[in-house]
Amino acid sequence: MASAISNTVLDIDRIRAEFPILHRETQLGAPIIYLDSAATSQKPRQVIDIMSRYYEQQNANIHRGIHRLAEEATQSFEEARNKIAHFINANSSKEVIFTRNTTEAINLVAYSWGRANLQAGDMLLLTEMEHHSNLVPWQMLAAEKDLHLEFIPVTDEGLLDWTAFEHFLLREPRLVAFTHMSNVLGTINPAAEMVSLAHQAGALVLIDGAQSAPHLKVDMQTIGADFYAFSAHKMCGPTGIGVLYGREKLLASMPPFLGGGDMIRRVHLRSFTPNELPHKFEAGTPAIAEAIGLGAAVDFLESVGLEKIHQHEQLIVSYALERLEEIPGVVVYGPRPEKKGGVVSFKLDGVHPHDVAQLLDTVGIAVRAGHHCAMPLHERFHLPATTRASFYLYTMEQEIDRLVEGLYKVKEIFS
Amino acid sequence: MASAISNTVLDIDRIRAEFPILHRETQLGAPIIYLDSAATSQKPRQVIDIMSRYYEQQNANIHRGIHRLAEEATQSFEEARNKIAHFINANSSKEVIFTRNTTEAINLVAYSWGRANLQAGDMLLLTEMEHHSNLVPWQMLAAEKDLHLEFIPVTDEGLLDWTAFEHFLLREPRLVAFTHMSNVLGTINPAAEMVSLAHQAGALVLIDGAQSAPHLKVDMQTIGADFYAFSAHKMCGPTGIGVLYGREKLLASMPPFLGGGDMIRRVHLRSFTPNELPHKFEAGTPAIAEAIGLGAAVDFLESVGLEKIHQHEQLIVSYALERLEEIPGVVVYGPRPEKKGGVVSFKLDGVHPHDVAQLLDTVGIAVRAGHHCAMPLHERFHLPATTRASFYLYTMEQEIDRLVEGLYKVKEIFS
Amino acid sequence: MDDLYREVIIDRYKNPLMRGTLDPHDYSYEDDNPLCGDRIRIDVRVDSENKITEAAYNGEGCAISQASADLLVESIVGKNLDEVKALTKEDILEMLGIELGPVRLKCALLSLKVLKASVYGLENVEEELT
Amino acid sequence: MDDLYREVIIDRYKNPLMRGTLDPHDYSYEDDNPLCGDRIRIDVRVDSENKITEAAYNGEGCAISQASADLLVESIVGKNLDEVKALTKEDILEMLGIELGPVRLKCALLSLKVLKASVYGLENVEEELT
Ligand SMILES: Cc1ncc(COP(=O)(O)O)c(C=O)c1O
Ligand SMILES: Cc1ncc(COP(=O)(O)O)c(C=O)c1O
Repeated sequence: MASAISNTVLDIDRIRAEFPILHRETQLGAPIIYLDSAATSQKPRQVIDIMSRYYEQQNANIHRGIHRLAEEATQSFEEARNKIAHFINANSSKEVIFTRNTTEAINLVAYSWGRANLQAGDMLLLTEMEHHSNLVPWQMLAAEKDLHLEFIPVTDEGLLDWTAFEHFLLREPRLVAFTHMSNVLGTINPAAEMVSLAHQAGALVLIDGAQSAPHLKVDMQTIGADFYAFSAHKMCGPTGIGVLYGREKLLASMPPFLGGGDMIRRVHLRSFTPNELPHKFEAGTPAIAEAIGLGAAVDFLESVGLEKIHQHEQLIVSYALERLEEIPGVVVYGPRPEKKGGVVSFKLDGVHPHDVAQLLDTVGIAVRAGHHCAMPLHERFHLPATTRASFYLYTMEQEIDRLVEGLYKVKEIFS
Repeated sequence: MASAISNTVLDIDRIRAEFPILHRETQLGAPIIYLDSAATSQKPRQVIDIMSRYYEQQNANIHRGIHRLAEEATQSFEEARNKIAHFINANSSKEVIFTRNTTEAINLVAYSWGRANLQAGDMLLLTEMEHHSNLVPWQMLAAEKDLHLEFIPVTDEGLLDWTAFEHFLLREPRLVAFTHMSNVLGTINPAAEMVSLAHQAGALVLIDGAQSAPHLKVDMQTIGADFYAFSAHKMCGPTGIGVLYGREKLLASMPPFLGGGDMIRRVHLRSFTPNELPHKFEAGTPAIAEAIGLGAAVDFLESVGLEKIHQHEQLIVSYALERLEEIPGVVVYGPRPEKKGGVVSFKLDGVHPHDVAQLLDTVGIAVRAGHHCAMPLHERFHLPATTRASFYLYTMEQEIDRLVEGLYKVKEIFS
Repeated sequence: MDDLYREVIIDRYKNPLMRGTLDPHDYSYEDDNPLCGDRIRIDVRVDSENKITEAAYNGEGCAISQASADLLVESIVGKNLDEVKALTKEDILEMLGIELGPVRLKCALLSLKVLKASVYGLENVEEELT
Repeated sequence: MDDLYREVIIDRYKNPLMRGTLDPHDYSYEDDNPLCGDRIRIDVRVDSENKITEAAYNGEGCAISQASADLLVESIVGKNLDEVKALTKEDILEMLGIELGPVRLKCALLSLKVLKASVYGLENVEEELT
């Protein structure tokens, strides 16, 4: 069934067999063509099942329990943390803090590190291609603390303006925060290089890894970031859980963020002593089943291989660019395939992206239309919105073909 | 199989049939006796299944999506919110904010309302029976803002000291924050009366409903609280999701807490406009599957009936008190059954609670031992720790009998 | 594929009947839907009995937002303001002749929201149209 | 039920051999496990070659924390400090003769943590014993 490109790197049928939703017949009598993985990925059977099994066999609250279920649950939960530490090559599982999602992870840094360490006049360096999750927390902090925000511009090609970056570094930002991969342009930023320059300039670095951790091998030792944030739901894992990686010393030096059970060592009526890492930053009952689900997702991704997933997506995105650009009136944003991941945002002349998405939906193709939580980037390109097709390890070239056919039909209807 | 008391109000076998974990054979060849529901409840089949089904058939990111999956997912998610609004009799589903758990809900209020509205010297009134989750956020805020914390004492019987409460109200606290039901003593505080007095004194009221929402019919119109917080995992729902109820006008007047996607209406590089309620307080991709799971939990609880659940637990807790108090050397803490829910904390002379819990575990009985995240309350009673047995709609009197037998054996071993 | 975007929507989008501005006007309001960048302005003239004598819209955005504005504005000429207040979501959907999911509903209803905000204030429309 | 709390644990808990304090002492440290309120203090005397000549513990808490302290303190008399540094979690578990879950492990290891903290500083023990 699957054809040449799709099978070059991965055994695509075998992979797709793991994802129940890809086989669900829609009202149209055929399975959905899901090209919206940058918003959230689909989930393989083993991730779904491990969470059901947890609730059916192990469910208990963790950490403080002595009975068997509590011990099993605690062990499964902490094993999941270890898997994630290993997945990103952290030095220790203490560097892996569970949050709800990327957004909360970034807010944690802004509230805890930011409020304790920044002063009026300090500069934070962001980029024009950030997701709102890596903008708004800093805007809120800047308003509170009277900080300067600066933004590395994005070139017409969809890359960061390197000269401007170096120029801003001369002004000694306290923090450089940028996305590893743009969720609109697909641009993969040279993270390790940027970290190294930023560190030379005396800044800490936070990387928004929401789009990279699912698709690339990310190695904390090679990249060298101080903080790295990502979400389970975009990497074959469940909703409700994300990760903040932070360097141990740095995390240890930071004040707590949320207060409550588990994050304390000792509590009196008027004072408390915080717990050790990672618990210091995990207040209240955590997302236990979800952590275990994320552990299974990481196992799944590693069993396929992140390098292979990336290679597969490179083939798919090259093919997609080639096919889309042959459609008259289509303009694709973002860099050439070598510099990007599996995300293609485009406009179709004379048709609003929402109309494109809706018409594609009527033929069973799921793409996203809008600003993709990156309004400033759309302003930069003078676009109210774009249509975005995004890919993952289960995307096949036939799906791209169907997308292209669909776009021809949309053109016809609006012609 | 089930006997007299257990079947007085509920069809206990039918209820237990819904909970897969209660039928799992342990290494001991018999199902576990789970007396740790105050830590987290077990989950009925329909809650587990609806989440699997979501991932297998509907999974998509919500709110911004035009394609079918995204619309279905959005609808399921918002329907869950409506169910919860109905469950607590809120005026509108805008008053239902999804958080990770009770702890995050309380922190949200401390960070957003607290930081915007409180000033040095302001007084917050808490109680000595609070869970750490309703202490530490206020301690952190008090340290930041230089606030006074005062605490309503707990009587020897385990009730709030009403004279002291009225006395403290004369000092015009800005906020009164208390637990609806103690997770250690089981005490059910007269919430509506306390709210009414606090309001008369000009204070806002936050209620920690972690132990009450699962076990009592809680009605926002009758109780009248300004904020009410609870966790799904204690009420037959999944981990990773909780609820902050807040009065609409109050929530609307509060600044955002976490910044990011979904909580905005508009974002520029240096500024943003917050979204409407409830989205203003839900930054980033929410716990979608978990919200749907909580919706199913609420359906389940309502199908059984909260009044019946409460009646059942009253019978079980009365029976448990009667049986435990007949054991020489056992001292039970907390008020008489009429004033408490299904929680019994006790000490057994000469045996540390951890030893009690561990020995009970060897005969398949799961209880909790420790300070139950209420260290100040344990200090109040001069106890390093207690052993706690806690009940829910699936608890049977035979399980209490087994607990009592177990305690006799523990005594024998330590005699 | 064509069912949804029935002739009328595409047709109104490409060849609107009511596009324009009225200057002077008795009522005017403009709003947008930041999610997709749809923007609609509606100008209205009324006579002494509050009957709408002329109306026009201007803006940009998706076919649904623009077609619904064109249809709505056409439909109100000759009505009085009380009748405008009584217009509902269902009236718009009926004119469009299609069913819509929650996101597109906002596109379809933007023009009604703008119209109501212009004639009786924004505070009164948020509730029902979002 | 009895397997786990083998004779030795209950016995040591009820009839400790090494309970007491040493005054003066060469090393002493006290710590607790806030989770359960276990508290252990260990006093140690050494000779000129850093060999432990006398040791005693004091404290309160669960049977496992107290029995493991009693067993540990007994075992170190006659050892030198380097041997103490080499003691591991496994040594304690072997003395107790039982397997333990993560929560109880903290009870069992509290005495080893206290001992190591007393003889070579707290910073060096956190890592392996928590
Ligand atoms: C009274 C009370 N408040 C707050 C909490 C905290 O709940 P969570 O851990 O779900 O945030 C609990 C349960 O642990 C509780 O019993
Ligand atoms: C680049 C980027 N950053 C942050 C986020 C936010 O992730 P979440 O919504 O899971 O917090 C996303 C996805 O929406 C993203 O693509």
